[in-house]
Amino acid sequence: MGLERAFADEPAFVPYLAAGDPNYEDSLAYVEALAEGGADVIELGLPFSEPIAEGKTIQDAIVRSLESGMTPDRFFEFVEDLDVDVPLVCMTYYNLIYQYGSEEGPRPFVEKAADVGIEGFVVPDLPAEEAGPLREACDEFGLDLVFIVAPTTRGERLERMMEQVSGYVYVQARLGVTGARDDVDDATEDSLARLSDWDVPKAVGFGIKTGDHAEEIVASGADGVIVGSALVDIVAEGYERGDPTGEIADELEQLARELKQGALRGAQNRPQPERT
Amino acid sequence: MGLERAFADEPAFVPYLAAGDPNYEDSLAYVEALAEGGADVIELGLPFSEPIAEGKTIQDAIVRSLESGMTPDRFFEFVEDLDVDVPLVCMTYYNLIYQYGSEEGPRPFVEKAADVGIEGFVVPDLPAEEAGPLREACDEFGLDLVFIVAPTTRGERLERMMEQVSGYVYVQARLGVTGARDDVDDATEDSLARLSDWDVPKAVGFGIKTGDHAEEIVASGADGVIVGSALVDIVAEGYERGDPTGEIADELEQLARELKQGALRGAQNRPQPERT
Amino acid sequence: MSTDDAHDPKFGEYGGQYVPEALMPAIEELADAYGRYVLENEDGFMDEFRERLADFGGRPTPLQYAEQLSARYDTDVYLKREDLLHGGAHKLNNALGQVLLAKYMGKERIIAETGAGQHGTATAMAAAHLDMPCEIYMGETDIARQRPNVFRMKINGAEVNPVTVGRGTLKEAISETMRDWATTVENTHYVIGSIVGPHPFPKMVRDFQAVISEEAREQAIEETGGLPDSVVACAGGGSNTMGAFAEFVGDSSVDLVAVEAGGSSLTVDEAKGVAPNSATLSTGDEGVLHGARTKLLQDSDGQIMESHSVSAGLDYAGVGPELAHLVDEGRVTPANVDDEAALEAFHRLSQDEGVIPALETAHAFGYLERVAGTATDGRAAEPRDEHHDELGDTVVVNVSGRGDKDLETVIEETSKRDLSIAPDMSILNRVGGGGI
Amino acid sequence: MSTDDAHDPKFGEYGGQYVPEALMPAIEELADAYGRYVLENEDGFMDEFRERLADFGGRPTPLQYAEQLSARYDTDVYLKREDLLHGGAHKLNNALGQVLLAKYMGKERIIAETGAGQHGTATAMAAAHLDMPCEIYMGETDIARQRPNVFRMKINGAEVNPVTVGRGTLKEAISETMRDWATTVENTHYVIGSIVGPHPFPKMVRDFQAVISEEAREQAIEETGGLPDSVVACAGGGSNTMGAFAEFVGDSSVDLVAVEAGGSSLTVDEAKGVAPNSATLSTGDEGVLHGARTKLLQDSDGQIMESHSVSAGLDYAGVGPELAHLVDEGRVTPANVDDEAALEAFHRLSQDEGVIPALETAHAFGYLERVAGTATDGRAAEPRDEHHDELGDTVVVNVSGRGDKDLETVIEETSKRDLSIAPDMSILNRVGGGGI
Ligand SMILES: Cc1ncc(COP(=O)(O)O)c(C=O)c1O
Ligand SMILES: Cc1ncc(COP(=O)(O)O)c(C=O)c1O
Repeated sequence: MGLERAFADEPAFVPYLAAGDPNYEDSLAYVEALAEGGADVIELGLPFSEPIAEGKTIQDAIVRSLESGMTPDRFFEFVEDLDVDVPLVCMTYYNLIYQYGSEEGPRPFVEKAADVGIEGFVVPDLPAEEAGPLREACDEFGLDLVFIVAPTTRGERLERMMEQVSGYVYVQARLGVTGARDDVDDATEDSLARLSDWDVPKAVGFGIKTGDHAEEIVASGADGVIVGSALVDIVAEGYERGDPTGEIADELEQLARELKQGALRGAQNRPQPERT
Repeated sequence: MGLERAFADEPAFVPYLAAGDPNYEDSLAYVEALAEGGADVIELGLPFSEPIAEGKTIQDAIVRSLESGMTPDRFFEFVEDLDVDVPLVCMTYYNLIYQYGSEEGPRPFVEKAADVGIEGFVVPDLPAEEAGPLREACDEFGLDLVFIVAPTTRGERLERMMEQVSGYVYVQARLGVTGARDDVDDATEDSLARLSDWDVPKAVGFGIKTGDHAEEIVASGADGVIVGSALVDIVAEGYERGDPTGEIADELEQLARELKQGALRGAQNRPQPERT
Repeated sequence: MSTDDAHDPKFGEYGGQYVPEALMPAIEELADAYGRYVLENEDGFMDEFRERLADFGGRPTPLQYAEQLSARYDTDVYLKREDLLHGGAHKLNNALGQVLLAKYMGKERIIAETGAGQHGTATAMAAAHLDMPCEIYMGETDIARQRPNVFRMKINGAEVNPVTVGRGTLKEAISETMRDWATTVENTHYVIGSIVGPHPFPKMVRDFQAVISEEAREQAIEETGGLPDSVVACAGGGSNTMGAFAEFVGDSSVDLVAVEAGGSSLTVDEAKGVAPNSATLSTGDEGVLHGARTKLLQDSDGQIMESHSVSAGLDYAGVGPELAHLVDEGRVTPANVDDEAALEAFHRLSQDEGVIPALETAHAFGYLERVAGTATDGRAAEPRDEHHDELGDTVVVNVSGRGDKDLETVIEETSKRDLSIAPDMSILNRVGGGGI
Repeated sequence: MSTDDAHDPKFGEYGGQYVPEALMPAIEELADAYGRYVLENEDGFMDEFRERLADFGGRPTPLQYAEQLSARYDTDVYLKREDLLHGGAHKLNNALGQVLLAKYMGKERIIAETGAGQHGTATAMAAAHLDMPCEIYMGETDIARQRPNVFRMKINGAEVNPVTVGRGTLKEAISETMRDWATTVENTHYVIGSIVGPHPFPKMVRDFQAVISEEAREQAIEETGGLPDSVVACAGGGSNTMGAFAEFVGDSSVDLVAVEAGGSSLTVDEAKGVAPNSATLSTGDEGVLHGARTKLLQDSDGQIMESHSVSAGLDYAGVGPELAHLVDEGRVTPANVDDEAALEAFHRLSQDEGVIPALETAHAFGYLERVAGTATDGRAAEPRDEHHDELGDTVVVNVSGRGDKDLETVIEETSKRDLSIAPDMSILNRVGGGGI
């Protein structure tokens, strides 16, 4: 049922790229490379002009994508054009969802997303309190709605989120915004502990860069790892250097493989996971 | 007796130059040229750094003189070095008179001035109300104190001035500051009328430029004409052009002659002057 | 205001809390503090705030009768003189309130965004006054064109962090400050500069600014014996606007007019994503920006447009959700005044009343001229008859700030146009020297 | 003040009316008007003046307790906030008074001199407010270095007449304005900018500025329960100074300290006629300048020297005759603070209290630091013991103006020195852009 299936058998590797970065054609190749590299779910960013939750790496990716002409409609085409066999999640900001189509509210966007094969959403500026209409539309069209749990999320808010989440929960590994970092934060373990009785997969993101990070995260109990900035960096650097698309795609595929392998290693070191 | 003698027989021509403009030596020659040209009294300016009563022409002369090193002591030397046979009046601002010498107040300055042969003072920023100490010193050393009567001076103030004035009275032909102008002001006749019962000679100044002006002024009842800016202009222009000193001196002498002649003509057209 | 306000994040459909999850605990903590300290005056917070506004800020500000304008428009025009507040604009009311609140909340660090630099300087002053470390985010483009305000912030001891993303203007600076906050919520308070952002900011900033209308309402009654017929204020985010309106909202006889920047034109360029104006209330549609649902300048996809105005402080693609709501309800009348009319109004107020307004403020006076001035550009106006419909017999205009910060812009923009009212500035070319 | 004041041109030996004869009728007329309108409130002049000062000017200004400085100096420091007056300095008190008086006298035109431009802007504002044509004389050098103030005057509709004589600074501008007045006395009023010039200016300007100490005295009693032990003000011509002192002169328990510009050194260069300071009260001698006998910076011949200070508004070779008299009498203590200490005090007040003072004003705070600060330059001061002798337990400092006008100078002068307190301004180099 839905995105949960991607986490069922083994720890999932969930990469992120901004669709259309640095342009439509190359971006197709990059996303496909992630699938080749072993992605279990792919978070595809639909760029918004005011990405308040993103660090500099992803902001820059968003600017490149917007400048090469990405729009919601192009995004849907992009999804249709993608040749991958991995569940896709659309990551974007609420205003783009809200404005789409002639009718007010999120329904037209969700309908169209379902139509092209999107299976779920991550909307960083949509907290559970404001998510009612989107949750409804997702239910109507059978899509998942992923929420982000921050290190500071506790109590009532956590419960409200638990009621609405589906697919997986995005566990934010540290305070702040997206961006690859060199260490793994203690906050992760705390968060996983707080969520231990949730029956939805827990994917940890924010700052994961290497296979070893991924291993460590999964070892501490995560059902999956979300990796964005480290991959976007490869796109950005290749673009800066003017590398051929194929080379960049290879690099992405290689890092994807490393991350997936790390996650798998982590699962083996896990302190007695109770499988259901 | 004092400066009055210069007005006794015929209308007096009273030219002004800033001592030391544009330098000590040339200035000696220029002042001497005025004497040659027929000056009856010469007003010699001792330059002060804040000449609030002067127009641009004389301000500039003062700057040239100060820059070439003029000081009160140099001024007294200048007077001693002058080879003229005409009564000299020192025109300056009160602070220089007040500061001179070791003792406070105007006495040392007046003593020294008397010593070098100065016969009187014009002090544009010293109204009759503040003139007590200077008047006393002048009396002690036998010098005249000339006051300026403005077109706006009337009533009590006029009387206070009449009590203190000696030598001649300087009738300001118009409101404003010194500077050569092209017309003769009605204010002159009014002022002369107000002063008709004073028994001190009335010299009219401010803006007189040509022999015809001088003639007109004297014809309307003045006992003399005071001419400053028109003469300073000759010095300034010659200096700018780099003309030889002799040439400039000749020009000054020539204008002096014209002015003196004008004054004399004016006396002939006078409506029945009552001679005493 | 009621304590319910602390827990109700909405104004009709507008408002809300559209922020990253990491910020939610911070804005919940803030909403709680807002309820306790601001609404319930816990620990005497509001007393201390009002006292500091008086002693440090210079409140009350006068309500001045404007003789020349009153004659010109045949209507009694009163100026609410927020330009006399410390720092030169209404911005300090809010900045001082928030920095003090942060202190009560035990925060140890202040961050803020700024566009024109007015909110940044107000925050830097308040932080210096209350001995709090302070960092201000400011777009690189704005840093280059608002240097005096950058100097002032630095001189008050604040750090100024240049934002290099995008166009390097206000929009980007807000996003960047939110990012800092998302990393530092535990010890840091984000002082937002207008009635925008997620709840509780729009209500809290309004309450801090409401002192404007509290005073103005009392002063008007005292000086004129009754309520004014209308209150006019410029609107960027809308904080001076709601500050000037708040206490009059319940007075149904008082017309409230929010004057936005008409820029150079009301027509947008969808292809480029550029609006040559900032007339959000008149031309924007509903959407979500910087944490709130409100009216926005956006393209048909929902991407935020670049707004434009000769006055940097009005140059924002959003507007406070409460204003959006009051406009929809018909309680507030939106209006807009273009760059040229604002410049003219700037010169008129300066020459006729001896008050040099901020360019933002000048828009409010441009509105007076439009509805009550003459068609000709002569200075001795023949007032039109209909204007009493628009302004009534007594109008209060909020002078949200002083124009010292705008001198260079005004001179440059004036020189591009043929405004008969503009003074001859050629002396500045005749006598040499550097920039301002 | 008594009506005798109108007819007594002297303060002991100082004061008087040393002006060209052509001006005498004008200053007699003015002395008469001063007696009737100012001293006797004829036609309600003073009532209207006070009302306009409140509504247009923003009076009363607060007396603010300065928390950080009080802790630093272990003395209660209160700030009299004249920087909050419309225009940003105490200058408006006087300018508004004189322009209004000119109106009562039936004059039709206003002229004034200005150096730093503060008095010029205040006069231009007052003239615009009262609908009087206005011309300001300003030295060419000052026009080039005080451009923002030139802009403000022009924007308020005043003409600015460049003075090209001499060094083109304040001294020359005063002389030039006197020349204009000598030509136009009949319909023109000359608004002098400080307590200088011939009688009745020194008394009249003092009376217009005395509102500072009237308020401060009442506020101090209200806030502290008694009189302050000392009042400290900077002194150029001395108008903010006498304004801050006037009502305390009769309170013998209150020490009055006038702080002049020590410039770069107190040693004069007689040969060049240059004083690298403006410390007239401490180092000048008696003489006659601009219509009054007073203390002056002059060489042994009596030629006026060029004065120098980092703050243009203190850069004047004379001082008000009343201050000279009160210093001779021992009632006022003269002090001086050099450029560097003034700059430090500027930064200290800005960072510690969130009030950016004018550079003139900063001199008064430099005095506090000298007599009550520490020898080290650390910010957490260990107060010295002796300071209570100098300041007492409560000191009022007059914040004569705000520092916005001085930003460029401060940055330039700070960069020449090694001041540990100065903020790092390198952001302004990193991020490009033109002048201020
Ligand atoms: C003087 C002034 N008025 C108005 C504004 C607009 O802001 P708001 O609409 O929040 O009052 C600004 C913003 O910088 C401002 O500086
Ligand atoms: C802010 C400020 N303070 C002080 C002064 C000095 O003038 P006074 O000594 O007359 O107060 C000036 C003069 O421009 C000034 O602008």
